[in-house]
Order: sequence, then C-alpha cells, then structure tokens
Amino acid sequence: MSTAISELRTISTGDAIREGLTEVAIKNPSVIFFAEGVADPSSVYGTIAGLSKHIGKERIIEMPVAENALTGVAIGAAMVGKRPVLSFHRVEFALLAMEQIVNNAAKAHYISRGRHRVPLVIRLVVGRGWGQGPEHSQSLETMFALVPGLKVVMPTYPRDAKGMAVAAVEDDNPVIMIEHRWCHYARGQVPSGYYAEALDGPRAVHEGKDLTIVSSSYMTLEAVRAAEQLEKLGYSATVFDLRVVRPLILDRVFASVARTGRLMTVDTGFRKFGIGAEIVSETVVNCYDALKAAPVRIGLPDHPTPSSRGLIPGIYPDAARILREAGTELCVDQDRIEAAVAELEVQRKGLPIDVPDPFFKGPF
Amino acid sequence: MSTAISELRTISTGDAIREGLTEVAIKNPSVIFFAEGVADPSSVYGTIAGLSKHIGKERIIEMPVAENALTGVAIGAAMVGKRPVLSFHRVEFALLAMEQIVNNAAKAHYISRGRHRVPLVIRLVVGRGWGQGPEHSQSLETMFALVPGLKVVMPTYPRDAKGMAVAAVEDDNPVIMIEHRWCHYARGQVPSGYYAEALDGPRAVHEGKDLTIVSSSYMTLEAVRAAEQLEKLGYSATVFDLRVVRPLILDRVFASVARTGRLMTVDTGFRKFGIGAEIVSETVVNCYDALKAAPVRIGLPDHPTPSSRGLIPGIYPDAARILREAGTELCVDQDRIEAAVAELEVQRKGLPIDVPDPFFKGPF
Amino acid sequence: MTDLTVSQTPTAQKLLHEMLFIRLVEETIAARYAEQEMRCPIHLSVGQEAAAVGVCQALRPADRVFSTHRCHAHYLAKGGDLRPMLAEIYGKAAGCIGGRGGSMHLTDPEKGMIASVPIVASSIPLAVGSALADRIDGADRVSVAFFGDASVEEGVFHESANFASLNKLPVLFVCENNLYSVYTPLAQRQPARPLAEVVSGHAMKVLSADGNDVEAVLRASLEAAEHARSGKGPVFLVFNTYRWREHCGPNFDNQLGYRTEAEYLEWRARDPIECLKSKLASSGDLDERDLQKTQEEMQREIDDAFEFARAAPLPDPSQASQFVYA
Amino acid sequence: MTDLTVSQTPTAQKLLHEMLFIRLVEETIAARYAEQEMRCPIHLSVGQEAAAVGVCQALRPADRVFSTHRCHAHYLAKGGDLRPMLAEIYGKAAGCIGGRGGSMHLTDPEKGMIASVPIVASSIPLAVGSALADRIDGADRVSVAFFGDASVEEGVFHESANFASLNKLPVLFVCENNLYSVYTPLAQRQPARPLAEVVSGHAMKVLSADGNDVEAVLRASLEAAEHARSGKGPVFLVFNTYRWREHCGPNFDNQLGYRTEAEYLEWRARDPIECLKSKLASSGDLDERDLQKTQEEMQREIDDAFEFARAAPLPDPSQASQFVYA
Ligand SMILES: Cc1ncc(C[n+]2csc(CCOP(=O)(O)OP(=O)(O)O)c2C)c(N)n1
Ligand SMILES: Cc1ncc(C[n+]2csc(CCOP(=O)(O)OP(=O)(O)O)c2C)c(N)n1
Ligand SMILES: [Mg+2]
Ligand SMILES: [Mg+2]
Repeated sequence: MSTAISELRTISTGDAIREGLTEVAIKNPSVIFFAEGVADPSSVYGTIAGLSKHIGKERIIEMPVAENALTGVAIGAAMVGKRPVLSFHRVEFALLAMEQIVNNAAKAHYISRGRHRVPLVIRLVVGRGWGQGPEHSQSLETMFALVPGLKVVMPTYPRDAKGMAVAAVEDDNPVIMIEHRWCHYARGQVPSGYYAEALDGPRAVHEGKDLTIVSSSYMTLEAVRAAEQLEKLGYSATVFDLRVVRPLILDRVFASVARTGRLMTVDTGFRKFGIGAEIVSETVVNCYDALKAAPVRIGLPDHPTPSSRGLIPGIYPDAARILREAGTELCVDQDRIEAAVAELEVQRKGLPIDVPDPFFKGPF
Repeated sequence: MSTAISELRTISTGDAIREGLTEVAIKNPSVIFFAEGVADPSSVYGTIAGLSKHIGKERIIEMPVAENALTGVAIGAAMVGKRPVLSFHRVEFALLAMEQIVNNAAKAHYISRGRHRVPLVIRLVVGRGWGQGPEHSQSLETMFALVPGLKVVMPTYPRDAKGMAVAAVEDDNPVIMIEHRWCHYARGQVPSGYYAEALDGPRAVHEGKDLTIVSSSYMTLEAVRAAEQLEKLGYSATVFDLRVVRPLILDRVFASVARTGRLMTVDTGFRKFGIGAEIVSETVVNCYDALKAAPVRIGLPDHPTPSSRGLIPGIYPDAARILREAGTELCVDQDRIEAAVAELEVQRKGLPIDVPDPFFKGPF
Repeated sequence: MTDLTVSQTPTAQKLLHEMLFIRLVEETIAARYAEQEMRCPIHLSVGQEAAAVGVCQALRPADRVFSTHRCHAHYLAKGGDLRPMLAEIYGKAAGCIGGRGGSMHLTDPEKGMIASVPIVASSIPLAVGSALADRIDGADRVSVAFFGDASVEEGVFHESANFASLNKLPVLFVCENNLYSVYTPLAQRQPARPLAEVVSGHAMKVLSADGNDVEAVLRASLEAAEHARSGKGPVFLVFNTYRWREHCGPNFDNQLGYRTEAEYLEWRARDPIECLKSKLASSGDLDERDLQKTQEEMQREIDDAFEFARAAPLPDPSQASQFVYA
Repeated sequence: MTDLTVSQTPTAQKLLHEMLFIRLVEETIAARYAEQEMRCPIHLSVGQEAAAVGVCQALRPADRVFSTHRCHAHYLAKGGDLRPMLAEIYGKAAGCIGGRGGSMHLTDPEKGMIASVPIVASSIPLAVGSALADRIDGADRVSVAFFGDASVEEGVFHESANFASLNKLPVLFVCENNLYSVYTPLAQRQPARPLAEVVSGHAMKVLSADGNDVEAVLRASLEAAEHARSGKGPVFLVFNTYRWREHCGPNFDNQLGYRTEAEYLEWRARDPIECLKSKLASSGDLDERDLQKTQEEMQREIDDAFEFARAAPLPDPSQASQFVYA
C-alpha cells in the first residue's frame, strides 16, 4: 500500500467503505452497483451515496425487493465481465438468496473448470441495537464461511475497511463482505485516494505475550479495549482482527499461540457453530504442545437476539466480558479484574446498552 | 421404547422412515405431508409412498416447485395446529427456503414468547454418488445447526431412523432431518408398529477404550467398520452415532473422551466449519486434562463435490481413511494398518466408487 | 354479497371511530418517539388507516391476520389490545410478546392477529398455510395477508399466489399500495401496469378500491371474504393509499426530495378520516360534538396506555434465553 | 421481422438436420446408458428438439444461452461440440468442463452456451444478468433462458421477469412446456389458465407457438429476438411439447401410470422431425435417399464421438481441488 502522496483524514468506517467503493468504481468501468434504494437519500447508510457524481447512472442499478433474482442477475453479469457490488441492508436479506450464492456464485468457477469467474461483492450489514429484533440483527458468517468458493471478509477499522472494499471488488471471486453496523460508526485515520488492503488473513492490531485473542469485526474493538485494560494489570494480549473468515488463514495465529500458549476467540455471531469453533479446532491441532490452557470461545448465546434493551444485557460480548474471561484464563486476581471492568463502565458514561460506544474513535 | 409385541424385520433405513412417518400419520390426524411429487410413483425415494392408503388425500399436499413459499405454507399450517412433514429430494433445495426456515420456523416460538409452536419436520436428502455433481450432493448441516430454535437430526440406522422420524414429528419444534441417500439403502432389524426414539443426543454404537469417534449419518457406518478392523489389530474405539446435531448434547462424548483421551470426528459434510469443529472445541474445554493427543477431524475437503468418478477418490471419508487416521492417532504400526485397509478393499469386491457399499446390511 | 355479510356490515360511525383511534395512537407514538423510550424501529400507517379498518371490519373474530413491519394499524383494526401493543413498542415485559420483537412484530393470537414479520413478504405464505389448515379441517375461516406494494416483487408472493389459487384456499392477499418502498417509487421497481394485474398469471380474483375510502375498502373486502369463505378461492385486493410520514420513524420527510410536496398534499387532502367525516357531514350524519367527545375519551385511554407502557418494568434479562424450544 | 433477420433464416433442411442430429445423439445415449459408463443422471429431450433448434436457429453466434438439467438439446442446437459433451457425460477429463458436472451442466462458452444449472429456475436470473451487462455496454446481443414449465412456479422466475421487463432487457424467457415436472402434471401444480399468461403481471410480450413445429418456433423466436435486440424488452416464449422418455434416465416409463399411453401416442404422432419431413415431402422438398445418407454420416460421427468419450481417460483425482478460487 502506497500512502506516500495520500492525505490522512479521520473518518468513519462507513465513509471509508464509500470512499473505497467510489475509488474502485472510478478506476474500473466494469464495476456496477445494485441495492434496494441504490440512489435514494440514504443509499445503504451512506456507504454508496453520491456515486452518480462519478460514474454513469447505468452502472447504478435499482433492485426491486427481490433478493434472490437480483443476486442471480449480479452473478450472471459477473460471469460475462462485470464486477457487481450488491449491498443488502441486513445479513438476513441474503437468506433469500442462498441458493444463488451457494450454488451459482460459489461454484461457477469450479464447475466450469475455470472458464467462468464471478467477481462479485455482496455486502451484508449486521444490524445491532435500537431494538432491531431477531430478524434484523443476525451475523450468520458461518453460513457463508461453510461454502468453498466464497470469500468471506469482515472489515473493522476505517483504513482497513476502505482498502478491503477495494480488494474485494478487485478480487476475481465472489466476496461476501459482512459489515457490522457499529463498525460503520467507528472513526479513524484513512488515506485518501486509491489503495487496496490484501485479503490475506488476520492482522495483529495489538501486541502481547500472555494471551492470543482472535476477534472479528466489532468484537475487535471490544477486544482491543479489553487488552488495554489488561495491560494496566500487568498482562498483555495479542489481538488479531480476523478480517478474512474464508479462506481462513491461521498461520499468524498459530505463531502467536506458540508464544502465548493461550487462545481466546470472540465472535459477533453465535458462539455455537461459530467461527471460533473452527479457529479453536485448528489451533489445538497446530499448537497442541504449546497450549497452556483450554482455549476460550466467546460469542452470542444460543438464542435469537430480542428487541427490548431489557433483554439485551449479557447477550453481546463486550470488553468487560472479554476482560473477565481473560482474567480467568490468566488466573488474574478477580478483584483486580472487577476494578478494571468498573473503569470500563465509567468510560461508557452511562450510555444505554443499545447504542455503540463513543470510545471507538480513532486514530486507530 | 416398547417392542415387546412388535415384530422385527430386516428392512432398509428408507423403508423404516416410511414406516415411521406412516405410523405417526395414522396416529395423529394433524400430520400432513408436503413434497414435490408427493404421491407420484417414486414419492421421495419411496419414503412417503402409499400414504393415501392410510390417511386422507387432503393431508397429502402436492408442492409446486416453489420451495420457499411451500416451506412458509408449512410453517403457517404448523402455527395453527398442523404437523407438517416437508420432504425435499436434496438438501440444496432448502437453500431456497432459508429465510422461512431461519426466520419464521426457528423464531416463531421465541418471538411470540411461546404463544406459537412450529411442529414441523423438514426432510432433506444428501445426494451422493452416480455423478450427482456439486449442486446435488451437499450436506450443509452446519447451516442449520447454526440456528437456535431449530433441531437438526441425522438418522443413520433403520431402527433408529424410524423411531427418530416419529419423534421428529411428535416434537413441538421445527426439526430438520438430514437423511443421507446411502443410509436409505442400509438394512437392519426394525420393529413393526409405533415407537419413538428420543432425540436425545449421540448414542454409542460400538464400544471401545482407546479412541472416541463421533460420526454422523452415513459416516457412522464407515466408522463402525473401521472400528471393527481396528479391533483385529488390538485397539478399540467407541463410536458415537451423533444423531442430533442441534441441540448438541455432548455429555456422553465427554465421558468417553475422559476415558479414552482421544477424539476423532467424522462429518458427511465439509470438514471446514463442519460439525466436528464444534465438537472438538467443546471437548477440548471439557476434557482438557484427559486429552492424550490433539483431536482429529475428518470431513469433506475444501471444494465442491464434482460429478466424475475420476475426481471422487479422496473426497469422501471412508473406513480406510478413518482407520489410517486412527492408526496415526494411536501410533499403530503403519504396515498393520495398511494390511487392515487392504482387507477392507477386498470386502468391497471391486465395486465402483460411486455406489454404496453392500456391506452396510444389518442386522444392526 | 349474501344477507349474512350485509347484516354484519359495520356502520360508518364504527369505521370512523376505528380509524380515528388508530390515527390517535400513531400520532401519539410520533409525538413521543423523540423521548427515546420507544427504542425500536417504527413504521407508522398514518394516512393508510382505511385499508386496515376496511379489511378487518369485513372479517370475523376467528379470521386470521398476518402482517409486516408496518403492523400497528392491522393489529388495532383486528381488535388487538392497546396496552400490550404499546408496552411491546416500549420494550416492556408487559408487551404482547414480552418485548422480544418491538413494533414490527405485533401479535395477539386471541384476537386473530397471528403474526407480524418484518421481512418483506415473509408472512404471506404463513397466511396461506393457515388457510390450507382450515381447508383441511373444513373450517369456515378466512386468512388475510397484509403487505405493501414492494412485497409483490418478492418471488415468495408469486409462489404463494400460485399455490393458493391452485388449491382455492380461503386467503385474502391485501396489497396496500402506498407507491413507495422506503424511498423508491413504484416506477423504479416494477414495469408500467396497474398493480392489480400483478396476479393476472395466477388465475386469481382481483378487486381494487380506493384505499382512502374506507367504505369502498369494506365493500371490496366483504365481497372478497365471501368469495374466499365459500370455497371459490383466494382474492387479491389492491388499495392505493399513501404513507404520510417517513418510511421508518416519526417524522415527515418530504424535504428529502424522493417525493414531491405536491404529491403529498394531494394525498393528504384525501385523508381517509376527513373524507369519511365530510361524507357523514354532508348526509347530516356527523355529530361534531359527539365525535369531539369520543376523540377526547380515546385520547385519554391512549394517554393512559402510554403511561402504563412507559412506567411498566423492562423484562428481566434472564427471560432472553426462554422459549427457544417448545 | 426485419429484412436482416429474414436473410438469416435457416432453411427447413437445416432445421431438419439440426433436430435429427440431436435426436440421434440422445437415442444413442439412451441405447448405451445401460452400459453404466455414463455415470450421472441424464435428462433427455427426445421429442422436444424443435424448441431447442427453432430458438437457437433464430440466434446469432454471440447470443448467450442458459439452460437447465435438460440441456443436451440446447447445447447442441447452440453449436456446442459433441465430443466434449459426451466426454462430460462419461465423466472424462476431455469433457467440456472436465467431468466436473456431467450431463446437467453442459457448457461451451465459445459457442455461447454459457451455463446449465440443474437447480430449477436457477439459471434464469443469470440470463437476465447477462442481458443487463449487454444493455450497460450497448452490446447488440440477446440472452436466452431455457426452462421447463415447472420453473415458472419458482419465485425467482417472477423476480427475474419483473426486473427484465422493468429495464427492458434483451432476454428471451423460453418455456418448454412438456406438461410435467418429473411425474406431476401441470394441473396439480398450477391453476387452470394458459401457461402463456403466467407473465401477464409483468407487462411482458408473450409469443406462443406449437413446440413441435420447428418452423413455428423459429418464426416466433425470430420475432422475439428482434424485439429484444431492438430494445423493446424481454419476450416470454411458450412452446408446448412433450418428453417421450422418462424424466431422468434412458427408458420409457408410461407403464408407471402418471400419464396415459394415449397421451403419449398422441404426442409421439406429432414427432417434430417426422412432422417436418412430411411437410417437406408433401412440397416435394424431401430427398429421402439424401437424408438417409446424411443420417448415416451423422450416426458415424456420433458413434466416433461416443468411442472417443468412452475411451478417453478419467480426470486425475488431483484435479478435484483445482479452480475453487480464481
Ligand atoms: C426481504 C427484505 N428485503 C428488504 C427489506 C427492507 N425493507 C423493509 S420495509 C421495506 C419496504 C417495503 O415496501 P412495501 O412492501 O411497499 O411496504 P411499505 O413499507 O411501503 O408499507 C424494505 C425494502 C426487508 N425488510 N426484507
Ligand atoms: C429448486 C429445485 N427443486 C426441485 C428440483 C428437482 N427437479 C429436478 S428436474 C424437476 C422437474 C422440472 O420440471 P420442468 O421445469 O417442467 O422441466 P422438465 O424436467 O419437464 O424439462 C425437478 C422438480 C430441482 N432440481 N431444483
Ligand atoms: Mg409501499
Ligand atoms: Mg416440464
């Protein structure tokens, strides 16, 4: 990545994604956009707003509310040379398009023995907060990660998100880009101009020697925060932002666990059958002798996510939970952990549970 | 289960499922059936054939080729008191119905705070063999296992399959019943008449002390066969037929691994993000001190399943692969393992790779 | 129409009161939403009350209704209780589903409000399944799927229509065409043809009526219900109407420019409540003072219910893990 | 029809030969399937050749075809090579996609046979996407989705039709109505109405023709292609025809009783090949001996291709893990 000539500004992940998509669309005339309300005043939370200032209207395609066919239409367009970016306002809407995604998008290259390519990006937003309820807040990355032929990425930080959006569009494979709505709000320094961030696996965003944490998307923000508190207690954790769920490349994690001997995974989705299960299973095999304790998995509990803020406490993992689990794993004195947790609470300044933490501002 | 008065006959799993579904339909007038070709000469591989001799035609509903709506129709009927049994000829066809399954079937009870129930069975058949190709041979149990509110079962043996089919229909929750086509052919002793087999988790189908194998569906047949060969070499394995993927109840597995210290999982689906990942992760935590070696996971490789028999060798796990992995895990002399594998080959009598092994005949 | 249904026909007075009550409830939601105590997305039907009321007044208590994200009016029109509705929107334990779903999931099975599902078109096949169950049981009931103009773009709508028509199931497919899906007008989503024709391929009876004329809606719905109930098959009902406020939220949003102020004002002039009032007035059937009194009583009841909902306790977090399995 | 398309119109002779070749290939598959060397499900189009040939002869080489599980005839009619087709069915490395898909996935991108997808209706939106790409690029091309009568029951068909019509995309939706989905007749799956009306709700041009009259199919297809190509939007084409053999496999299966022998015989009497031959004969345009010679040549070519496919090597197992990612 060359940022030599580019300017750094503090913007949100949502804006960074818009910049990335705009840059890649300007550069590559094959890029086309599909969304419900593609050009409306909101334009998928502003993440694809203003495109028509840069590219022709015929490349900005309004989707009827028909997710299955429109996914197929995008796949068909991709097979004959376009690079469609499909944006869904919620992960759940893609449930209507699973057949097209799993059979056509993921398999067209394979089944055609490489004759076809499907350079397609499907953006799915994880809804959280403000009473979204069970059908507007699911993460479901495992469903896509299960499917060979798909790539699945979950950007977190603004700078990375912009570059990953570009890389996803440049990729010749179907890429499912799962974006957490609360990441959209996180702010940080982002270079202007065109650049790509390789879809090359997890990246360490915090260094430490006692514990390896692999977290994805919004959970990375919580994990880093926990790691920072942990440091004040004299322990340190390496936090990996997973970034790429499929293909799942864990070499860096193995190398880290070989040093720390301890692994924790933190999912934005369900803990059960979550991404963490695969990471733990692989790490146990690869780092069997190095492990000092059983790995810990954190994720959503085994039930849907209800709407009421009264029902939410305890559902979403947060820095406090991560800190407590890390404390147990590292045998830290419980009083000290609780004191650190209390500090986190204070930092949150009494904000309600269903809105994102203003703490997640860069520069990252 | 009372089989006192019932007669034992040797029949196939496919026929056993038909018996179970027929018995429960006769007993409970709320049971209704949906399928494409519900009353045609094949009737879902014979598994729902002849129903109209026992129940009224209005309870046997032809599905247009419209999986999404018909799943929704079945859910709606279930919400108002019916017990629909929906049969799909392939797992893949349910990809069209994921929205209904994940949002409505799985969540109607939860979201209504228990006011609604969805006593629905969705039968999905895993196609394998005879050049089915990548869109007719996927197993995909993880996709359903990920979703709280669903139950996911995978029957293997004829006797169990009949009782599980009955239990699935009796259950007040949506049950996804994944049936492997090659299990349909397996034969064994089955009681006549009405009985249910509880959907209560894995069952040991072979006892041993050196290794714990957790396999599901058709892979259990292969695993037991491997375990039998292993015994000739002086080692023994406990083989669990997983039966119920969700809710995943692993106490019996933990107890076994506490004794054996070694775990192997064998999936009919993809290894990556497969059921085995969850089983291994949980077992590592629960049996951390008892483990003598890193658990082993076996499953399909990370690519689609092609049609040609030329491309199939090495894709599907089988007794030979299980035996070899067990040998490595147990440090058995490699020559002895290869001799045992050769014996398996001989038993297969040169049958082509794309048809099931005639070995899988009961009495089980 | 048979005599039976005619004899059940509600009075214009009743229709007016029903609409007015819904309007007052939703206007109060709009007024109080900024307090940030109703912490869930809300989709108001202000301006669209005639469709909900006209259809539901043609139904019997045992008939079943299925709705969408925009379900307040349907819930109330079908007889749903106000307090559990508001408590649900406030996320309280006393909510009709204990705060699990919020505004987009209003449910009152006892009143025949079976389910509201916030995924576009997702509840349509549920209504068809309910009708199928009734056909099997020989039950004398109609199932109703309410949905918006965007729902007919979803394949599941056509699949459901095909199946219902094939089996002559007692379903009413009620399309409230408010011309927009969020900010996107019909013309950007569907080819030019009257929306009523969207089911032409499914050999289904179609009835349209002015969606802001509650009596016209009622007449069409009575005819449709009678048709469906008597085994002649499903009916597709189209009611053109208009959403006054923003798609999601309490505000007006014409300033965004996705629709013209002129269009809005034109529809606003066709307020279903004012239209009916004028009609009653011109025939001398409107007692203004009586109505004023009724309205004040309604508002008091509504304010009480809001107070109840606001003050009610949140559910205990421990409840979140209940009712995953029956 | 413009002069341009008229000038491209193939001769009846050409149509006959195309159909005959497809028939001979498929009859040879049927004859040799019992050898158990073609180890994949096969869905023959015997009896339905006129649709494939009539449509594809109305197309240009650059036009793109998308098909289903029943794709042999479309592949050959669009100019797909025989040897890679048979090698594919035999599961050989020389197969058009290296044995990865078998009979249900025939593909020859150079000839415009873009993809065959064995999930009902799944390839329909792909064709629409191809047409959308062409519209964006201003390409002068038509994309064709072939599908069966059951496909129109899938929601994705309606979603695709709505979008194509809305955007006036150059797509031909070609429905080969052979009256059955596996063993289930139309009347058990769709309400009573002519199949051509299924798109009435989508404001789309519809053309029907006798699916066993290749010249009628051609005429309709030329008109449709011209319509789509000139930017007037998609066309829905319905061709009633009949599958002679079982749904999947090489045999006849009327003995099962899901359809009557009489029905079968009636359609068999309308063999598209014999019909055209009679017509040519009656106008004195059929040279029986010449045709006999041509047929023998074809059969020799076909037998050679079978021999090639049978003898060709299987792919190496190591190839199975290739081409997962580009
Ligand atoms: C499957 C699906 N796609 C998209 C959405 C997002 N969404 C919520 S409401 C809505 C508009 C629906 O419009 P319409 O059916 O006309 O109903 P209206 O809101 O106008 O009452 C959309 C697109 C959704 N909830 N579900
Ligand atoms: C989504 C889906 N559902 C079911 C099937 C099973 N299936 C394969 S072919 C077929 C019949 C399709 O009938 P039609 O579209 O009329 O085509 P035909 O076989 O008659 O040519 C069915 C139901 C499938 N392949 N895909
Ligand atoms: Mg609308
Ligand atoms: Mg057919």
